[in-house]
Amino acid sequence: MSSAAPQTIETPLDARRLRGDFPILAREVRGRPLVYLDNAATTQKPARVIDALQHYYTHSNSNVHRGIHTLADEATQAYEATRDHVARFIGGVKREEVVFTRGTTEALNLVANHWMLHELGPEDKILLTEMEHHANLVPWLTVAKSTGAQLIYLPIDETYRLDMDKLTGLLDETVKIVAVSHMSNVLGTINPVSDIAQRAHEVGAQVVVDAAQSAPHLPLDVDALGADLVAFSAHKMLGPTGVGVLWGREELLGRMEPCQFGGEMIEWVTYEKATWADLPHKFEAGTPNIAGVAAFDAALDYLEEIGMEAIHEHEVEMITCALDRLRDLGGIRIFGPDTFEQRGSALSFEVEGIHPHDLSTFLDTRGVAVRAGHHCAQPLHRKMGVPASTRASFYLYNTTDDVDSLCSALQEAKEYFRI
Amino acid sequence: MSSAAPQTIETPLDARRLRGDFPILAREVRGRPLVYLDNAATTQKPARVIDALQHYYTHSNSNVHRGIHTLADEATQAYEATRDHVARFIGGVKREEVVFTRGTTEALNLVANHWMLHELGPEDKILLTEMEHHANLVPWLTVAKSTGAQLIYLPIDETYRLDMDKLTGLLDETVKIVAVSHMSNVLGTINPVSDIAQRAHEVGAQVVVDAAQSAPHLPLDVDALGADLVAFSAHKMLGPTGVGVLWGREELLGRMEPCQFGGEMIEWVTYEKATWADLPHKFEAGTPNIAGVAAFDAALDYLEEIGMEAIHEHEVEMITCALDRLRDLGGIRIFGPDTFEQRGSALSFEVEGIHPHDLSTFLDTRGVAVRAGHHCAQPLHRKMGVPASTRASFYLYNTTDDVDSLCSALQEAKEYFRI
Amino acid sequence: MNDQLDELYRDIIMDHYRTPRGKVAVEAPDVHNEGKNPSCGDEVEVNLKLSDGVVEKVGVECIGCAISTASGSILAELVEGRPIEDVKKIAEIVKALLTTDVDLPEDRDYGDLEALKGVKQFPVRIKCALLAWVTMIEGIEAYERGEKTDAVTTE
Amino acid sequence: MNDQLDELYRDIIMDHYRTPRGKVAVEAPDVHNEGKNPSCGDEVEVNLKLSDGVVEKVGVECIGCAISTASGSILAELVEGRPIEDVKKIAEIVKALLTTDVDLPEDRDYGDLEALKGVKQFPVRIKCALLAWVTMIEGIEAYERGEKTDAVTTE
Ligand SMILES: Cc1ncc(COP(=O)(O)O)c(C=O)c1O
Ligand SMILES: Cc1ncc(COP(=O)(O)O)c(C=O)c1O
Repeated sequence: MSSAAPQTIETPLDARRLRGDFPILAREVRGRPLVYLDNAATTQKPARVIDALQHYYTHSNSNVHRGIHTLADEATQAYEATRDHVARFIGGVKREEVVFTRGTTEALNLVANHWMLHELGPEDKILLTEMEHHANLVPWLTVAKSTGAQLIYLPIDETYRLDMDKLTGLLDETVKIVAVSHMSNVLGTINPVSDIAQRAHEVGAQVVVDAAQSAPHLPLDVDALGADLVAFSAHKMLGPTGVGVLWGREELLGRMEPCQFGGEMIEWVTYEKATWADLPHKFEAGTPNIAGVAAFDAALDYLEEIGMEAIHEHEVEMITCALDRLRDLGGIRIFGPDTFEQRGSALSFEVEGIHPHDLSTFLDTRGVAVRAGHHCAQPLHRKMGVPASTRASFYLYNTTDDVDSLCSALQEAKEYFRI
Repeated sequence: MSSAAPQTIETPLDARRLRGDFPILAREVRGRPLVYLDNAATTQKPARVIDALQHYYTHSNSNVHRGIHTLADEATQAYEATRDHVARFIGGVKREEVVFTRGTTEALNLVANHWMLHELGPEDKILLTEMEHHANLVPWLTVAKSTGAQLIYLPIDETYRLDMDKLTGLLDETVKIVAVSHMSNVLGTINPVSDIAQRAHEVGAQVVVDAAQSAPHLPLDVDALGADLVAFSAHKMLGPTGVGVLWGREELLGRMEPCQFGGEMIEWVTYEKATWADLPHKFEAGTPNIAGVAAFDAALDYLEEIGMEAIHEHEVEMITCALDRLRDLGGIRIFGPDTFEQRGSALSFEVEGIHPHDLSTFLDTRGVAVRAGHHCAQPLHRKMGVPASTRASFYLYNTTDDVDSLCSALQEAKEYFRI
Repeated sequence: MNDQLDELYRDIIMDHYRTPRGKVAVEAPDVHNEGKNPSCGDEVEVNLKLSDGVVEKVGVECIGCAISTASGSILAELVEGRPIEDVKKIAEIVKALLTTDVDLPEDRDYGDLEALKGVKQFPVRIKCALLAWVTMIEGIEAYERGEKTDAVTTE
Repeated sequence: MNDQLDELYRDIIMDHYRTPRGKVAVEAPDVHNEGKNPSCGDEVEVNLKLSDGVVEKVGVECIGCAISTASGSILAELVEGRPIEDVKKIAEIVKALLTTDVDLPEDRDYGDLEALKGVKQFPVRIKCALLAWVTMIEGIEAYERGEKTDAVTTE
């Protein structure tokens, strides 16, 4: 049951060897070996993470915080150890600033619904970008609707990057919140968040960063980034489903109202009133996803052993190769920067004449798992001029063989649909 | 890795045999075999549930709903199959009425914060009972504060049951919500919810039932109960942490505002506005705890094979035995009904002269895991006249041997502390 | 693997996809409805002109994949000229064909409907094949209740 | 197992628990603070009367377990008559004793503090032993800032 002892892996990472750590990669799909290229949606889990779940349930399962017995203590230690680990992983922040949520979506909603709802008015503006995921868009639409605040958007240019020249015209003292994704889940664009944050702070705005796509793929130092609040999901970085993180500066989290009420998050309750516990517990009402949080620790270990720099370098290699090969194929339109600079490994494209659904179904029969649709970014797709696109997204266990499989399946698809 | 084929188990259930299905029960604590009596906090998991998690991550892990490829389909099927299963388990309701949450706390908060907040005013009343868990109390305190609605409490009598005679005086047309726990996590009392619901409906109130302690221990038919909204947690019924259920009548859920905004829950989004998806998706924004929900299916299977009637009968046997033995010990005050009628297996008590923390630490050195504290029911404890109590709570894998271990450890404690 | 694919993308389907029937404007339609598949972005608009309980004219406008477009096109071909009660029965038959194990009844000719059978091998695509039909049915029901229609979704 | 238990519940601890010192009212205290341990219901009230920077009188009122009560009682005994700066140092030493591997320094007599060492074997009980000390320290800090105190929690 126990996984192999941690190995130190040399940079550049050896994806072929790492694959062995991921049991699911050995499976077949419709009679073909699985080629998993849907990593921006969710990633696969190394045996170590799966074992950690099993270990938790076979050794320490108990409710946290409230118990004096040994199991309760072990469960609490496991849960809180991950909080310490996350605090280190994102650049060495205070453990009290790390709040566990279900995922990025819950974290961003917490920020929007339970903080900005109380601090914004009709004279205020919220600045987003045109490439936001619904999770960093719809909560703000709702906040804008109930507070009367105005939403404004930093546009993207024809290279699928933020048009930074436009920032000056948009940023002034009326902007209270700048909410921006660190890396686009559709375009792969890595945004210059620290620039944006600096300029936002100059006008007194707070900076909320959707790091769902960057935390898994880039070294993340929330302080260096200049962020005030950051959200990401464990399941997109080798961890279990149902676990996410909201990091926020202590002072800001302190001002936010709790979003749920129940056990753990209260200090004192009578039949007439209640007072809230300290950070981070005031945001963690009820029994959390204890096993998931405990196992997330193993995912962070794994990422750290490989090194986030090495992971990013590997992905740059993948994306460079994929961009070249797709260009060679012809008849393919790429949505996103067409070079590897400031670019992650989410790669959306259109094969002229084949609808993304039909393409995705075809690729599936070749064992190749990609995503087809709007990837929870409908407005961006309207801007791109298509209702849907196909997205391949790579991670540390993908190899250039996977790029080959993708490209030859695309070639076959073109022939099959007689394009 | 795979668990044994399901066996049909005769009533009464054979707890000694079932223990073999729960790997953690084989462990030792401080050199003694674990005697796990903290089931009201969370329950242990059968190998089958742990295997289901592992199976999910080694075979079908993918994001749900949005994908066309085989893995995405398998993950979606697994996730949605549990929804169907829950719908059957609680009496055969519509699958659209089953919403997955993180747990009871999130489910009850959803009801209080996202529904009643918009429907209550200063002339309205919310009726709770004096025995509510913080999860079914603090959200209502908050709603009362922001709407001006008044909280009123159905008291408990000296037998630790609801004083039903008082109900008539409290219920009138100004009461809009009756929120009541089906079974108390402190007293073990099973409340006459269907009576209450009938009378609540007569005055036009809606009935919210906290079934966190009943769903694991009693047959549950939400319709027969007369409930309008029901909440419970998977982790208290052999399932994984981080999964809960809100069931609600379609008409009511339809009226509730979504509580989080992001992927999955939207129908259509532009940069200016969004429309919500249909039930149940409008309440399930973002990537859910897919693995947890998928594995919850295995827990429901297990419970159904044993039979909820058989589980309740077994617990009646346990509690009858425990009540007898504790009485014989002497010097013990029991908080809760002292007979097995309309009573579940959560058993709180005080050993005169020993503080619950000290007692719990002592029991832990004997391998006996109980809970000490206020069990997230501070106001109830004030009513009981103690700041804290000790709670033993039984489940299907506990035997009379466990009752023996508890009682002899209590006897030892009395000697150790020279009471 | 191409066997299952070929079942899905039969020549008939690809023909309907490339030259969809019913791509016409219907003036002052009696039944009008729009449907969306939010998770993938498919959209369809169905318009029916009735006369004495019979579908006189059909307009189907699809933005979507081969399957949803072909299914809408087959709908247009099959529905025109039929009594509305009959149209509802056919829609039921399409649902059954796509979501259960039953085959098409042999009572009469169902045009190219048979060609949609291959979708069953690809469960995630069933909603594509259903979109136009569900949209039409909800439009008819709203018409019968005398209501305007909301947008429909298949998910 | 009784070895570890005996280390926790030494006779000294049980004696402090049964007859806690400092259970006195302090009139017009300079330092006043209340602490709670929300997860288990422990409560403590600490009052200090100062005179020329020296603790003249100590009042400690505990509702809690043997460990938190004994710890409060040891505090009362140890703190009375000491300069406030000294009291702060002792509180730091108690924290270190309970949460790290260091022992009591040998520079002087720490009364019954030594008896709290056994708590380390039972990590979940450390917050019980700390409650009175944290409450006192936050009370002193508030006093020094010239503020009224909020309730304190150990968790
Ligand atoms: C009666 C009752 N209600 C609500 C809850 C809260 O459940 P959860 O912590 O799983 O959200 C519990 C368990 O702690 C409970 O016993
Ligand atoms: C950029 C971005 N933001 C937010 C999310 C939402 O994350 P989750 O579904 O884990 O809440 C995602 C993933 O779907 C994403 O890619």
